[in-house]
Parts: sequence; structure tokens; C-alpha cells
Amino acid sequence: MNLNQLSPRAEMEDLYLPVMAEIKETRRLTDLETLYTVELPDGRDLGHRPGQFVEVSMFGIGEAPFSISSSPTRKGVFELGIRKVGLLTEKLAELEAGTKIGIRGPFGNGIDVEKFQGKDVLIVAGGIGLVPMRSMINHVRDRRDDFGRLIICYGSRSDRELLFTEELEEWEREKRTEYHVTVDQGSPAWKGNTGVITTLIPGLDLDLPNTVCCICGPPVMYRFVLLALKSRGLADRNIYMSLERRMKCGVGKCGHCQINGSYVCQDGPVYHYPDIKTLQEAL
Amino acid sequence: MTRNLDINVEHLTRVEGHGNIVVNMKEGRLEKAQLEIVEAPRYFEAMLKGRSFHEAAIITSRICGICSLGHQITSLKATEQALGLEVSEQTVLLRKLLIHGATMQSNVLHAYFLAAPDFLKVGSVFPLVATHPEVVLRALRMKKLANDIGDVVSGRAVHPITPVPGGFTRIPTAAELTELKRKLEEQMMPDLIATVETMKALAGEIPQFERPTEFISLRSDDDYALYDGDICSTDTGRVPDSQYRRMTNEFVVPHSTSKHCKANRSSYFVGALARWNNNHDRLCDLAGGAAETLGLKPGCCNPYMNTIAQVVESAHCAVDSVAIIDRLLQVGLKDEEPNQEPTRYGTGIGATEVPRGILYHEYTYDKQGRITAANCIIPTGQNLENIDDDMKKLVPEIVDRSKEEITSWLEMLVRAYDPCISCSVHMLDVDFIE
Amino acid sequence: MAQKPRVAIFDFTGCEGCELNQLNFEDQLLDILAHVDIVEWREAMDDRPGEYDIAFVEGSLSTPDCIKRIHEIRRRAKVLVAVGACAVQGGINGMKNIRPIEQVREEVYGEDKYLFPTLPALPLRAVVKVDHEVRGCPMTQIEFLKVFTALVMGKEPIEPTSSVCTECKLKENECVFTKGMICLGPVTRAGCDAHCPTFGQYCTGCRGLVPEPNLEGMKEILVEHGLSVQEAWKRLQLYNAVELEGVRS
Amino acid sequence: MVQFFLESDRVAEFVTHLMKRKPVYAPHRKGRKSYSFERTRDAAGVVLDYPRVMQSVKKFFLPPREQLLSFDLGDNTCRAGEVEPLDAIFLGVHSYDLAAVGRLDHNFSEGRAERNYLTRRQGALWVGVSYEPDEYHFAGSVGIDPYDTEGFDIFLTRLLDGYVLEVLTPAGESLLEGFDLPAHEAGKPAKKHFQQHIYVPQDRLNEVMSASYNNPVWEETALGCVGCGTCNLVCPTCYCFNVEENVDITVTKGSRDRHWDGCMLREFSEVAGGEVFRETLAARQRHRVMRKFKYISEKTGQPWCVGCGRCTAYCTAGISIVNIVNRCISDYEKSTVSAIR
Repeated sequence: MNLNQLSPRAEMEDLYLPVMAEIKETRRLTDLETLYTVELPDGRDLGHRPGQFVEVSMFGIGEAPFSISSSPTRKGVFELGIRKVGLLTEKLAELEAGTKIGIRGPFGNGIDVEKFQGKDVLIVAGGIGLVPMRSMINHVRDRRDDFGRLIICYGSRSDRELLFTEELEEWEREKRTEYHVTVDQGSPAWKGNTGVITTLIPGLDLDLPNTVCCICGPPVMYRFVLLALKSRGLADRNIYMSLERRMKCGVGKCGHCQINGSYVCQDGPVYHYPDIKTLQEAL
Repeated sequence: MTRNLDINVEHLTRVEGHGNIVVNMKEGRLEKAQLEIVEAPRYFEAMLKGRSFHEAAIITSRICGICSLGHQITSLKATEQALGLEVSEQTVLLRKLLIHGATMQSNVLHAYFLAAPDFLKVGSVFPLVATHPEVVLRALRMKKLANDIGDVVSGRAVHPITPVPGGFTRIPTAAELTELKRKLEEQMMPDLIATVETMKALAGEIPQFERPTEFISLRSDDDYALYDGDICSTDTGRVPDSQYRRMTNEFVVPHSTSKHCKANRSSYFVGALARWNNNHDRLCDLAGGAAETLGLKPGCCNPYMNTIAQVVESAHCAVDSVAIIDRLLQVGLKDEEPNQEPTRYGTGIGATEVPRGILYHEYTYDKQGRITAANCIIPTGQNLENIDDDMKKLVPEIVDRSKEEITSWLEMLVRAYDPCISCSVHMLDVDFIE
Repeated sequence: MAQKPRVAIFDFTGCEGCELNQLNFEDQLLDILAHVDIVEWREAMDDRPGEYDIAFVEGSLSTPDCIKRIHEIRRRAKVLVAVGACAVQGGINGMKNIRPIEQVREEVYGEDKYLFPTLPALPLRAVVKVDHEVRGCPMTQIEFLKVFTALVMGKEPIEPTSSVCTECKLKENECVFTKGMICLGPVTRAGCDAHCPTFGQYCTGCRGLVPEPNLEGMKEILVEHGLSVQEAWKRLQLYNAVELEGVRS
Repeated sequence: MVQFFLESDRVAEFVTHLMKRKPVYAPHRKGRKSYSFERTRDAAGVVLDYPRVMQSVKKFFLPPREQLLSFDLGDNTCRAGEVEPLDAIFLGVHSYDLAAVGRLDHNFSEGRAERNYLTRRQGALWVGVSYEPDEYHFAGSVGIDPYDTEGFDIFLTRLLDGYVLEVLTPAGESLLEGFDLPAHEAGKPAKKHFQQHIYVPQDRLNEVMSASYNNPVWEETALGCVGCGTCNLVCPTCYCFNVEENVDITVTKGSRDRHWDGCMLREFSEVAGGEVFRETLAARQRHRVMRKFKYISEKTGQPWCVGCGRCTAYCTAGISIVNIVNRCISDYEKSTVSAIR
């Protein structure tokens, strides 16, 4: 078989070879989460879209995908908000500024921001789901006139677990950002809403035909958020979701992130809800 | 002499398995001098009962990791005799090669790792890594090569895989055997000569102690008997292996989870020294020369010299391994399937010289090829009474030395036998009642 | 690592083949010794100090004394690793549990049976917390090195859960079923690189059962290949009698 | 198309001729009843009449275990794994196995092209051979005939006393240079019949499989399935892999390696936190079969099964993918018939 069209060029990139990027800064967000500011060699741009992810690795420990938390509008460095859940993330938490880590990506489709332009943007984020959504939120804030209203609903288990607290205060102050937050269980000092995230939805003032929504959070959260949005009358076609699966390669080869016939690392992680609502393994 | 002495070495180190040395002397009268075997009993009979002939060797090789190859081969011989399975010359040669590998491996391990620290007055082989690196590296190299024989021919040196009733599940390739031969000639031979030199330098540390006893080993007409032969006693000569019970006479003693044995005297000796005393005329020249250099003489009855006899016979094993490989290559290796079609169902006995002495397995099979009765008699078990007898003679002879020195001599005495205690407590001596 | 981990090696009821396999790392032994201090190893050395970072333990627990000793070892060890089939899942020793223990003792020692107390054989995890496992009979050397390296690096070793078949297929071994033999590979844990089938022998199940094994399915496979139901069950019990206790045969 | 006749007695001579041109990989006997593709050292060892090899030629382009990169823990650097083109002749390949290579080519070149696979894949020349369908082959049902010459440089069709040798490409022609063969005038033998069939045309399979998500066949199959993963690991179109980190005993160097994985294995669909998305054997069986007959074919228009029969032939539990698919078909047809009524 003569497959000349397949002949690889000599300079063909190696999909699996990470570039060594420097951690410029680490900031503890909570007991579990740390925000890493990362710089690629020569300060070159990552060139990502909101909702995309990178594969982060430490040699001898392993590699895993993490959502990019900074907006593409921020140049020179990018940010990763990472929660300690396993070996790699625990080892990452021990790293200090100046250390180099392996980066591959950006991967995944990300949010097609063109489709959101001119529309009211509703972001619903649960827990660590705020990490990828922050990329979109800041993108909208930086290109404020390209979009309609920016409505953020953020839910967390407790106020101690809220991420990016300084930024949250900023969003709260900003005139053109409508920010709503709730915690499942508040500390005595907590003055805000208490209750699960779905309690925020009935009170929202929405221009339904002109609103696009993006949801990110754990399965138990998005299943109920979907129900709540539907009961508000938001059409399926206006809903996007960011899903999580274990990915090894990030480039559609290893097969680990399959949802029925879909590869999360290729067709996702951000899905148009009508495309996945009938996939049995998706939701 | 009115000395009181109370020695209790719990969990003797650098031996395989758990044993305590207990010596009691009151006002110069020796009340107790014995090796207590405290290894947990294994009850292998419960594991073997009703098992298929395919599994007998798999199970009995787990009696002991160190002697696993010996148990396996002996078990296969017993099964083959019981079921009337003929094996080919190639199978016999490959098995003999395996026994040589296992014998060298065990002897090297014992001489360098378990016994040598005594001669050099250190607690283990590990300090020697810093003080005598070339000796440790040589020992590792020799052990590795001996294990390579097991890896190549049987798939694994510990609990071998390929030897099954009637033959082998995989035959090594000519290239693999040629490579083994090259390493035996280019590496093992010089290392053996160096080992003899090392042992010669340490020979002054070997205690001078003698006690005439009965030495029992295999003896055959054509070679230094390891794979098979008659049972041969220095007291009474040769009897066929079918008479093994008459030559072992197991009995239970309270201080040992392993049974003891005796033949024509109160106790007897099995192992390298017994093989030497019975078969020194069958050794190759290299081994004979090693014996001369190390001062090992026929009729030797110093149990401490067992370690020397191990070194001597290792030289023989290396030389004979090369001869066996030559023979296999000359005839040409055949990809034979194991012969597993029984021609009878009955009782069979296997007797093999394993590193620590003569090993017996006996099985009876029913018509479905399942085990109904089994018996194994282990070399270490056979030596236990002899060790006790040695201690009873040794303690009064050295009673005016310090307690530490006496303890050290006793520990060295037990280690000289290279006892394999896990083996000895296999407990497989039962006729099942159906 | 600032200080070398202190390592101790212990054995209980078993054949000590796993310990021997540790001495059989001829090529790596000096590298291993460079990374750790071996502070206790009865089979190889005399010294006996107190505390250790890692304890490798071989063998099953089968006497009252064993139970006492393993509690003591657990108390003194930061990390406890069960090594080999006997320690991990009871192994061959578990077969003695199949029949009443008094009957077994009497058959072996007759009227002297009371001289030697014994218990049903137990894996370590039945009595103390086990942190990691190195499976196999004898313990699988490649797995030991992986666990060892992971512990030295301060990371969790990954324990395989897939079947021996997966590794056997990667090596393209002729399936032993094809040769008319039986095999326990389909329900036995990988990690050995399908060592026995590579050498033409069937998998005897020494590395223990995969998680959530389909035992009924496996029995059917064995019966399909000519074993009786009873014989099929016995084959499964060879290394896994303790785990299969209470499972309907 | 030029056709020659290659006498059985001259096959070894032909192999030797090819070996002079390039390295030859061909089926050889492995074990007592099995065959495997190996580098040919001795022409006499090549077996052209064989039912199937356990591992298809996939193993040369996507090796079972492969180093993706090596790293040095001391200076925190890494290097890509070495990959060389396999400039070789693959001799004695069955049509379904070359078709499977075509499927893999698609996987590794679509989206982001993979250097490792495509580099190895370069320079391969293909000499095919026809085969006698046995009780497991069903390639005919997915449109791949035993005499299918598509993609081959040279194809050998077996006759009683030799082979019809067809030269199909200029590369094939140059391979034959210096090897004289008589022309073959007569036609090719009649097509062989398959003993196994899937009972609907492939263009209707998507529709059938789409309706079969909740078919009881998955649960029923799971009763006998022991989840050993053999079916994935012998499939010539399965390409999923896992990646693991290996560090050497000195804890100074190591490598990131990949090895074949499979969706029948429990851990395969596990996500961070331990949730397994296809928890049951039934769900995993369904996913495997759907991958072959629906999920990928919906996107590519081709079934991702080539009918080699390996997953059935090597299944220790005797599970047949053909029986599963046919069961889905018959249940689907029953349901559509009753819907019409």
C-alpha cells in the first residue's frame, strides 16, 4: 500500500514530548487548591481558547490534564488552578517558583467564543468548575463590549472553599458583572446565600432567547442545574457544558476519554448540550 | 569441671527458616544440647490430597524456595514412576543440568553469604560490600550465572516453571545453551578457582572438631550421583531407593516441628560432605584438585568441613554442566512434548541429591490420576538428630571457652549443615484414609 | 531523599522463596543497597535494631506466635509491604484451611499433635493494615522493583488489576488453551508479564484473583476444557483458597 | 494487470529473493498450533498457508510497548523516544489485516498526526496472500474478500500447486526484478465461501446498533465473559493505549511508556476520584462492539471491524462477536416488524 499522503514530514511535531515551562509564581487558593502561573520558553504565548486544557507532567511521577484558568487575553503567562487529589497534584503542590514542569497543549475544543458574541453570557460553576470558567469570565470582562450581560452563578461547599476570593470581590463590585454566589454550608462569618447552586437559578432575570449558558462542575451539580435551567425555559441549544474524563494523550489517540463515540479531548471538553443529551455515558 | 551454662539462641540467623539453639549445662553435666525447630508447621498433606498429577510438583516445590528445583525434580520422578511415564534422554540431561545450577546456586549462597561472615567475624554479607567488594561481586556473579541456568532451562530459578511430568513445557534453544556454556567456561571457571583461593585463606578459621557418624547419599555406577542412584551408607553400602523408609525411620521429638531420622546409628549425616565421602572417586579433576588444595580428605568427619565440600562439588557441577550442554548440542535439541499419558496408576518413589542432601518423595495415585498418599523426607530433617549429637559431643570439648565463643561455635556448627528449616517442617508424611 | 529509608525483611509461614528472590537481584542488589539501609534480615544478617521505614513481609500467619509478631512489626514499621502469595492472599497455605484443622493435625502428628499449636493460614491483611503488595509465587521480581522504586521516590506504587491474559497477548504467546491445557490467566492479576505461559506452562493463579472476578464464568471455561466442576474449583483454590472461603463452589 | 505463476516449490526461492531487497516480515510457526509475524531469517520458516496470526502487523507500527520519551531526573530534561521507519516487506498478509492497517492509518493521521506511528509506517511494502476462511473469519460481511488486492504491491492467490502472483504497483514490479516467473494465463480460482456471516449489509448496521443500546444481549454475554481483555488485545483495529511512568532502580533516569490497553478492562474508563464510567462487564462489551460497528463507522463510513475473527477465536469464554451482532439484528428486525403491525 502506497500511502504517500501519510508520509510524515521530517519536522513533524512529537505529540507526546512536553515543553519545559517555568512556574513563575504559586499562590495558595485554599487548603487544597493552588494557582500556578506558568511561562513557556521565551515567554511565548500558549494561544489557547477559554475551556481548553493542557497536559502537565513531572518526570517520574506522571502526566494529567488540567484546565487553563487564565483568559487568552492575558499574554506572556498562563494560569492553572490545581486541586490536590492524587500523586501528581500532591507533588505539584510541593513545587516552588522557578521549577520547570512539562506542558503539552493547549488541547480540546474550548469555548467557541464567536458563538457567544453579542449574547448574554450565563456562567454556572460548581466548586472547582470555576477554574476553567474563570478563563471565559475574564475573557468576557476583557472584551466587554463584544458581549451582552455577564451573569455568574458560583456554588461552593463552604465559604472556606471559595476560589479566587479577591477576584470574586472584584466581580461583585463591577457594574457590568452580575455575580451570584452560594455555599452549601456557610461558616458563622458567612453573610451571603446558603444553599445548593440550583437555588440561584429561579431568581435570575434572563432574556431567554438571547442567553447562552456554560456549565461546569461535578456530575451531581450539572444534572440538577440542567433541570433548573430547563424549568426556567432556557432552550437546549443555548446550553454548553464542560465535561471531565481521564485523558492520557490529550490528542485523540489513547481512547481513555471516550463517551460513547465521542472523544472528550477532541469533541470536548466543552460540549453543545444538544449533541450529548442523548449520549448515555455523558451525563 | 563444674560449669553452669545456659545458651539460648532464638531465631538463629543466616539459615533458612526458624530454629533456636538451646544448651543447658548444670555443674558440668550437660542436660540439654539441641536445635529446636520452631518454624510453623506447613501441613502440605492437606494441600496435596486429591490433587491432580499435574499439580503435585507445583505444590511440593513450594515446600521450600531454596530447594524448589530439587523438590520439583524429585516430585516429577516419583509421579513418573507411579504413572509409568517414560522420559527421554534429553529430559534427563536437562534435569541434570538444572540440578547442577541449583546446587551451585545454593552452595555459593551458603559459602559466601551465610558461612563466610562467620569466618570474617561480621554479622552479614553487607559489611563485606565495603571491605571486600571484589569478593561480593564475584559471589553475585557466580550466583547469577547459576541462576541463569535455572532461568534458561526451567523459566525461573525459584519455583521453576517448565519441568512437568513427562518432560518440559519449553525446550531451551541451542543459542541459549551455547551462551550458558560460554559463560560457564569464561566466567564460572575462573571465579571457582578464585573461590578456592578465598576459601583456602579462610580455612584456618574452620573449627577442628570430629565425630565419626554414618554418611548417607546416592551412589551410581556412572557419575557423581545427584539425579539418581542407589542409597549408599558409609556403614552398610548400597540399597535401592525403594528401601528408603528403612534408611530414614522418621520419629517425632517434642522440641521440633520437623521429624527426626536415623538409620544404622543414633543419627546420620546427609549433604555435600556425605556425597564427598561416598563419591569422591567420581569427581572431575578440577574438583579433585580443589579438594586437595582445601585439605578435604575422604572419610572426613568434621561437620564444619561441609562448606568446603560444597565448594569442591560446585567445581564438579560447573565442569559437568559444560559436558551436558555439549552432549545436548551434539545430539541436537528436539521440541518434544511432555509424555503425559499414564500407563499405570500406583506408587512411585523419587530420590535425588539436592544441595542439603538426599531428598525422597513418594506418591500413590488413584485411577483418576489424583494423589491418595504422599510422603516426603527432607535432608534437613534427616540431619537434625546428627546436629543434636554433634552438639552433645562438642559442648563438653569446648566447655572452658567463653560463653560467646561456645555460642559462636554452635551457631557455626548449625550453619555448616546449611539447614533448610522451612523444608523440614513441610509435614507430608501421611497415608490418607479414604 | 535526605536519609536512606531503613528497611527490614521478615518471614512467616512459607518457603522463603520470596526472600531468596530478593537475594537473586544480583544485578541490582548493590543499587538497592545504595538506596536503603537494611536493618533486619534474619536470613542474611545478625543485627536487630528497632524501627524501620519499610518492612517487607513474606509468608502467611499460621500460629498464635505469628499473630503476636506481625502486630509488633506493624507497630514498628511506617510502611508495611506484603510480599508474595502467602502474605498477600494466603497462597498455597490456604489450602490447609479447606479441611478441619484438628483432622489435619492428627493426620500429620498423630497423638503428638498438641505439641504444635496451629491456626488456619491467614494473609497479613486479615490481621494488620497492609500498605502495599508484591504478588506472585515467588514474588514477581519486576513488581518488587517497581514497588521498591516507588517507595524510595515517595510515591504510591500502581498495583495492576487487569488479567494475565492482557500481558500474555502483548507477548503473543501461544494461548495454552490452544494447546489443550487449562489456564487461570483470565481471572488472575497481571504484573508478572505472563511469565508461566511464556514458558509454555499454564497460569496457576499465584498472583491472586482480579478485582470482582467472574468466578462462574471462569468455572464454565474450565469445565468447557474438560475439568469436572469440582476439579475446576480445586484449581481455582490452589492459591486463592482463603479468598474463596465462603464463596459457593 | 500482469499475472505470473509461482510454483509451491519456488516459494522459498521467492522469499530469499525478497530478503535480498529489504528485510522481510512474514508469518512463522509459533508454539505448537499458532502463527506469528516475525522477521524472516530463514526463508524455509515462512508459512503462507495459515488461518490467522494472533497479532496482526499492527504490532510493527504500534508496538505493544513503546517508549514515548526518556527523562533524566537529575537535570529535569527529556528526549523523545527513538522512532525509525520500517523499510521492509510484509509478506503473506491477509486482506483483512491490510484493511485494518488502513483503519489505523486513519486514526493516527486524522486530527493531529502521530509521528511515532506514521514514521514506522513509512516505506512498508505489501505482499498479500489469499486464505481459506475458517470457522471464525467473517471478513466478507464487512466487505473484505479473501482475494481482495486493494493496497497490496503484490498479491498471491493460492492454487493447488502454487500461487497466482499479481503485480499491482510499480513498487511491486521493482521487487520482482531479477526473479523470473512464467506468466499465468488461466483465471483465478472461484471465490471461497465464508462460514460466518453478519446478516445485514454494513450500511444498515449503524441503524441496527443504534437501536441496540438496551438489548439484553449485553447482560447475557456478560454472564460468561470474565473481562480478561483478550478481545481488545488481539484486535487489529484496536489502538487504545495507556501511559505509565517507569523509573529505573537508581532513581536517576526513567521513561514514559505506552502499552496497549482495552475498553474491556475495568480501569480503562476510570476517572480521577475512582468513578468508573462503564462499571459493568455488560457496559464494556457493548462499548467494544459499538466501537466496531457504530461509533467510529458513523464518523468514517466504514465499520471498524475487519472480520478477522480473532476476538472470537481467542476468547477464552467462547464469546462470538458475530453472534452478538446477529442477535442485535434479529431483535431489531422483530421490533420493526411488530412496529409495522
